[in-house]
Amino acid sequence: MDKGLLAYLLIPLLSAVIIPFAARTRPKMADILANVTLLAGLANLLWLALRPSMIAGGFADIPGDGLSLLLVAAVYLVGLCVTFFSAYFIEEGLPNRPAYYSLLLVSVAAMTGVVTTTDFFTLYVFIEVLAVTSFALITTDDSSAGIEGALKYFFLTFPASVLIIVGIAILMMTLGSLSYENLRLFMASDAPAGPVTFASALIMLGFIVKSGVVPFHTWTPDAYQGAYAPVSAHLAGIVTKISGVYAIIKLATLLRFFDGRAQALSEMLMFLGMLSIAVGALAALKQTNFKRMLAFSSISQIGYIVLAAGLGTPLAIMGAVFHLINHATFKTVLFLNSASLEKSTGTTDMDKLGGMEHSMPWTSWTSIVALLSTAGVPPLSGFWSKLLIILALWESGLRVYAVLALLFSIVTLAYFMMMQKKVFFGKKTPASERVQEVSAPLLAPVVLMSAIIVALGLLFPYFYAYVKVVAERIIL
Amino acid sequence: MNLILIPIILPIVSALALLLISERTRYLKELLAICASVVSLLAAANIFLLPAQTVSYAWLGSAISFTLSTDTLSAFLLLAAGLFSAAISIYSFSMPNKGPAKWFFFNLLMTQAFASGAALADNMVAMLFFWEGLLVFLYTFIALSQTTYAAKRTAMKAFLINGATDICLLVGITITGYIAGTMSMSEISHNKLTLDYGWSVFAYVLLLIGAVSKAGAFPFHTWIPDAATDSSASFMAFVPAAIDKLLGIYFLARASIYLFVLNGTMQLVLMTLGAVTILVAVMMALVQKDYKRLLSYHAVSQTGYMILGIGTLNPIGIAGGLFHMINHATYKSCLFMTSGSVERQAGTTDLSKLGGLFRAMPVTGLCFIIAAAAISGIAPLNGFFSKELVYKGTLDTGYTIFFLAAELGSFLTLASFLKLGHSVFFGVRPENLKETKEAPFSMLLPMLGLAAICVVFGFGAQLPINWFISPSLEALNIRHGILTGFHPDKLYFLSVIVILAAVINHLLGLAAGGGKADKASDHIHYAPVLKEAYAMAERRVFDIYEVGMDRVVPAFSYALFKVDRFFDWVIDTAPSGAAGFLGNTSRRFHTGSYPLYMALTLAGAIIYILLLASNGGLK
Amino acid sequence: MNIFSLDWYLIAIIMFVGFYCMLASRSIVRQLIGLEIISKAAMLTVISAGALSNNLIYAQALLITMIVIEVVVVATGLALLVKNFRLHGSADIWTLSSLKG
Amino acid sequence: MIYHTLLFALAAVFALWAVMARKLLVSAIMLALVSVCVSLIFFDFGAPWAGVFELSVCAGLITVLFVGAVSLIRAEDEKRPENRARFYALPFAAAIFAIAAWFYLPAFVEELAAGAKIGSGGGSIGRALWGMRRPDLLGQVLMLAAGVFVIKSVFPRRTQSK
Repeated sequence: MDKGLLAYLLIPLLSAVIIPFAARTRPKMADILANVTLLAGLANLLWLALRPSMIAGGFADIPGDGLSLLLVAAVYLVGLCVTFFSAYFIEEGLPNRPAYYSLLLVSVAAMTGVVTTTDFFTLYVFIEVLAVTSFALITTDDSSAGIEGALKYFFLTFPASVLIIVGIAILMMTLGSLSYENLRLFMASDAPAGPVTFASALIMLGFIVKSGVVPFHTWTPDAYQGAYAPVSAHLAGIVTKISGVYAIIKLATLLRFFDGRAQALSEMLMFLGMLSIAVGALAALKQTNFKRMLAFSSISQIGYIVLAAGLGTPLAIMGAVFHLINHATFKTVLFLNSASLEKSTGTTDMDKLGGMEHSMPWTSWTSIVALLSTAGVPPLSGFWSKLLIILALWESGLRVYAVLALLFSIVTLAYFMMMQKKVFFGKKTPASERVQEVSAPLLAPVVLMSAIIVALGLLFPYFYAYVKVVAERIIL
Repeated sequence: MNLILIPIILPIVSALALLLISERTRYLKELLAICASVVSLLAAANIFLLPAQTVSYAWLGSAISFTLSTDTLSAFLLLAAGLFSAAISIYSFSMPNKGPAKWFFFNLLMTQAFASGAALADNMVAMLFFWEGLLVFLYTFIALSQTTYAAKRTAMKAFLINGATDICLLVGITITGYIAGTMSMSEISHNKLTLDYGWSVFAYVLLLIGAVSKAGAFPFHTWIPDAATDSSASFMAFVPAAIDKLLGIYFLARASIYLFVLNGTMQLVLMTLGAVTILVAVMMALVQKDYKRLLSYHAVSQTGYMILGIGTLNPIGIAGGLFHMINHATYKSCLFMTSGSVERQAGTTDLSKLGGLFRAMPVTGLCFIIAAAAISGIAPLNGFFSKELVYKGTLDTGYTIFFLAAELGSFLTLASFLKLGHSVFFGVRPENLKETKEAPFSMLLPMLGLAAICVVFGFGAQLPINWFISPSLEALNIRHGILTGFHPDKLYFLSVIVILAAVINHLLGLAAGGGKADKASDHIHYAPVLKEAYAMAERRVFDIYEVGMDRVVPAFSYALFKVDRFFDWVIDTAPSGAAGFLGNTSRRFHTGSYPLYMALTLAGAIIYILLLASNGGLK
Repeated sequence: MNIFSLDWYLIAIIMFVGFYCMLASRSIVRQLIGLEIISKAAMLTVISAGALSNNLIYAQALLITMIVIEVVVVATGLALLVKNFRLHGSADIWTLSSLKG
Repeated sequence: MIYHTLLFALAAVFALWAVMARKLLVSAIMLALVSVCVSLIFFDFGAPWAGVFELSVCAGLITVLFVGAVSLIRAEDEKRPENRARFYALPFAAAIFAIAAWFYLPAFVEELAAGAKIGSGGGSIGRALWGMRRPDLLGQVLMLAAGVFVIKSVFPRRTQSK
């Protein structure tokens, strides 16, 4: 475990423990504490990563492998957006309000643990913590859909934990240790890697199930659609990415796919990634519910990351990491906006919405920025990550995958265009007739995130320097 | 900035500035346009007086350079374009029926700029650039001159006809450049191309099509009469009467004399084209019942003389062609201006509703008489001298038949102008025109100016020939003898005979038409054979554009539509159908049923494990 | 067949039973029982692997953590069950199919 | 050897029983018996700490939780009994799986075991937990905190109860 980043785990935990006591008399204290904790953490992280000497030095002194730092920043950013949004979104009478913030903070702490750990079993432990918090968070508002989503999420992903444990058992037996470093050294050596690869494949399968790759995706749309509105942003934006996709990328680099030592696993992963892209995009085409469509789009976008991770070349890993970050930004914007829409209009059914551009301009335009970024329209950030991934595929000679990835990128654009036409443009429907824009605090997180999307796209050359350092460090 | 660039850049800048001026300001747009055109006229005069110079900018590497060169022919063209632009912009100051002033002057200045560019360009690609620019502004000029549907339709007709021929020009220029190895016209002229083999003949024919189509010769003329009724007199006076003729004949001369060495066959083709244009158009002109439409057919007909002159390929004929080009621009522009004045003052251009306006509009009438006399080739106005040169050149080639055709054309021209003048300015004034007044000064001034040029170029024919035509021939590398002077030979007497015949014909027509001047041509119109021919012409049987639009295009477009549907199906319906099908399948699959999801998850996991255990497994 | 592979063979059967339970049962309680059964089987793989590689102490350390996790997971699962029972009045997971499409 | 395998077989039988039992209460008790078998297996392997934890926590605490939950929903559950046919099919399915696995699985597992890396095996459980698995302890703390908050979130103290 990276000692330097341990504080980012401990402080939210401490805060989470304090909140129920602090909020006993004044419920508002819960909001304030949670927000302050995350904001302080984020400020600290930004200083760590973006102080001038660090930039001038080409990010040579970042602690650890850099990926941890980047993802901790992403976790804190999304966490902050969600808590800030929740502070103004949450109903006054919600009885489990302090527990809600505590759970959010525990989940942030768990995610920090996930991305800073250097051991498979610890990774498993934190991922279980994360999963447990997610179930409770999904059902925050006691809705019928929420409990359904939570139960499906619970039962469809827990068998994956068992697979991970079996994989860990075999790994312990054949490698003698569970640390990343040992696996990396083992894969770099010439020893026969069969049992270790099989163990890794089982662990990988567990994470594939937990990240919602087709055909293990079935819980994803239900959980996202049923979840309490800000929680779905938290879940789609960061939780499932950290609990599944991060580990896939990590394993892909540790197994040195670019060496061809785990060829079968690499090919399997790429196939599943492509399948995800295709099924997610095609399923999203015919959705009528805003959140469910976003969920399928999320499956499709995860497919890109998994595809790149399966390829495993430095360029592809760079693309995957960058797409992970981008996905966190744009999916957070979209799900938070869906929450705003739900709050204003009372529905997320796209057939009942229309012409929101006039009544809710900020919500609409931030959504459109995020949508375009998702579809990979230049110069937004999503374009660059998809470009990196497709370039990496093309360079490795996987022309068919590259072309298909490009093609489904167009399908992504198509269903988002349809959705935009239905929801934001076009004629006003009765449901959206007397709708007001939501208040400024609810807009602040999405505007911030949209600004980040645009900034990452426009300032890509600077960001590229950082991601390149990260990719080199985690690969070599 | 180089002086050469002023006639190109200044109008463009002014035109763009015009767009920024509010629609509500009065006179500001007009004054800006007049200033811009007058200044560029002065710049053009200055350029003309200076020795030839060249401005060159590298463009697309060294192969295609943006070269402007002011040899005397180009400078002469530039001067003429500036002159007509200035005249028309002054004329249009108080001309009502010209569309929105902003867009009218925008188009006028843009046309002037691009015409100047085309005249100056030495590189054929640069010339093509300007040439195609003119095409765009031709469309907007017509389309914006009136708000009617007919204006749009005619604009499209003009655009399509000129667009098609411009594509021919494009291909021709490409082939010419490829054969010659250079795109520079002056370099090609040092080593002229011959028509010895197929590709060069093909290239020349394409260039010829481009040039004569711009000049508005048969059979590419059909948009001009339509434009006469569907757009403004200012436009007619500027583009089809002046700019198009100048550029078309200019490039015809360049192509036929400067770039290629023509053979006898091609000479015959050119002269036939000229003669046919003269006769067909003038026959049509004779029977027209509308002031502007009648003039527009003459604009076509006169092109025939120029093509005939160039086609003679001897110095006298070429000089005649070029001289006729500038003369025609002068008097035809003037005539269209008179038609605009009459339209403004009397409210109509229908000949049967006009009459006796000379008393009410003496200056306009005077200008009309001068210009009409000039176009009819009555000595000693300018038209007479240029026609004389063309006749002489034609006779020198030995093909007397073309000379006779030209004379016949001259006869019919005069006949139709007798009819026109008689029915507009003389005869009985209708009751509703009693109050008609003279046109305003801003309209009279350019008319008078052009009429004065007609007179000056006639009485002092030595002047333009020495100043403009002779240097132009030198620019085309033609050695020539004396071109000018009044030839008291049999040609002169022939022209007198033609005049007399025309007058007699007019009197006959009047007698047959019951004294109505506008029916003075009916005896020809309804003559036994001609009657059917005219009827067919009125049904537009001879208009290849209309025939094409009616017969060929629908069938072709239907076929294209089918092809398009197919591609549409391939790229649109089929994928969206497939995507919709897959999306619906996915919707049906995601039933929300837990056991199904569980089974899928477990089956996926089992297949994954089995595949990896058996395939990559433990090796 | 040595003792180790026999152990794993039986573990696989236990795991199969657990997965079958999760696939076939409508009751959320039985789903949880199936989950428990497969995680017991997973624990057995850990201890068995530890014993084989003479790493029992390490395996025990893992197992203790796993048991703690298991308790919390089961508690969460039962909490969800109770909540679902309150909202829907049944503990049948097969009837939960309002989220679809 | 026989005892060892017997315990495994017993665990399998109890697991089968737990799944097939008609009453949920019996299922819960059978699950507890599976846990007992597993803890006995731990003892047999020489892992007393894990055995004690398993016996106390899984066989004890979890069973209590299950019994509590079952008693809450029993009345409703007995109104709508499940289709038993699926459960009667389980022994046959398990037998088919057992026979199929008999041919492939042991060979595969032996191949896996051949790649095993034999460790040193010394040390105490305390040192192993504190020395090697310290981050896991942090994870346990986090897990327990999460568990507490989950329960608090799902069963909030209703201030103004309906």
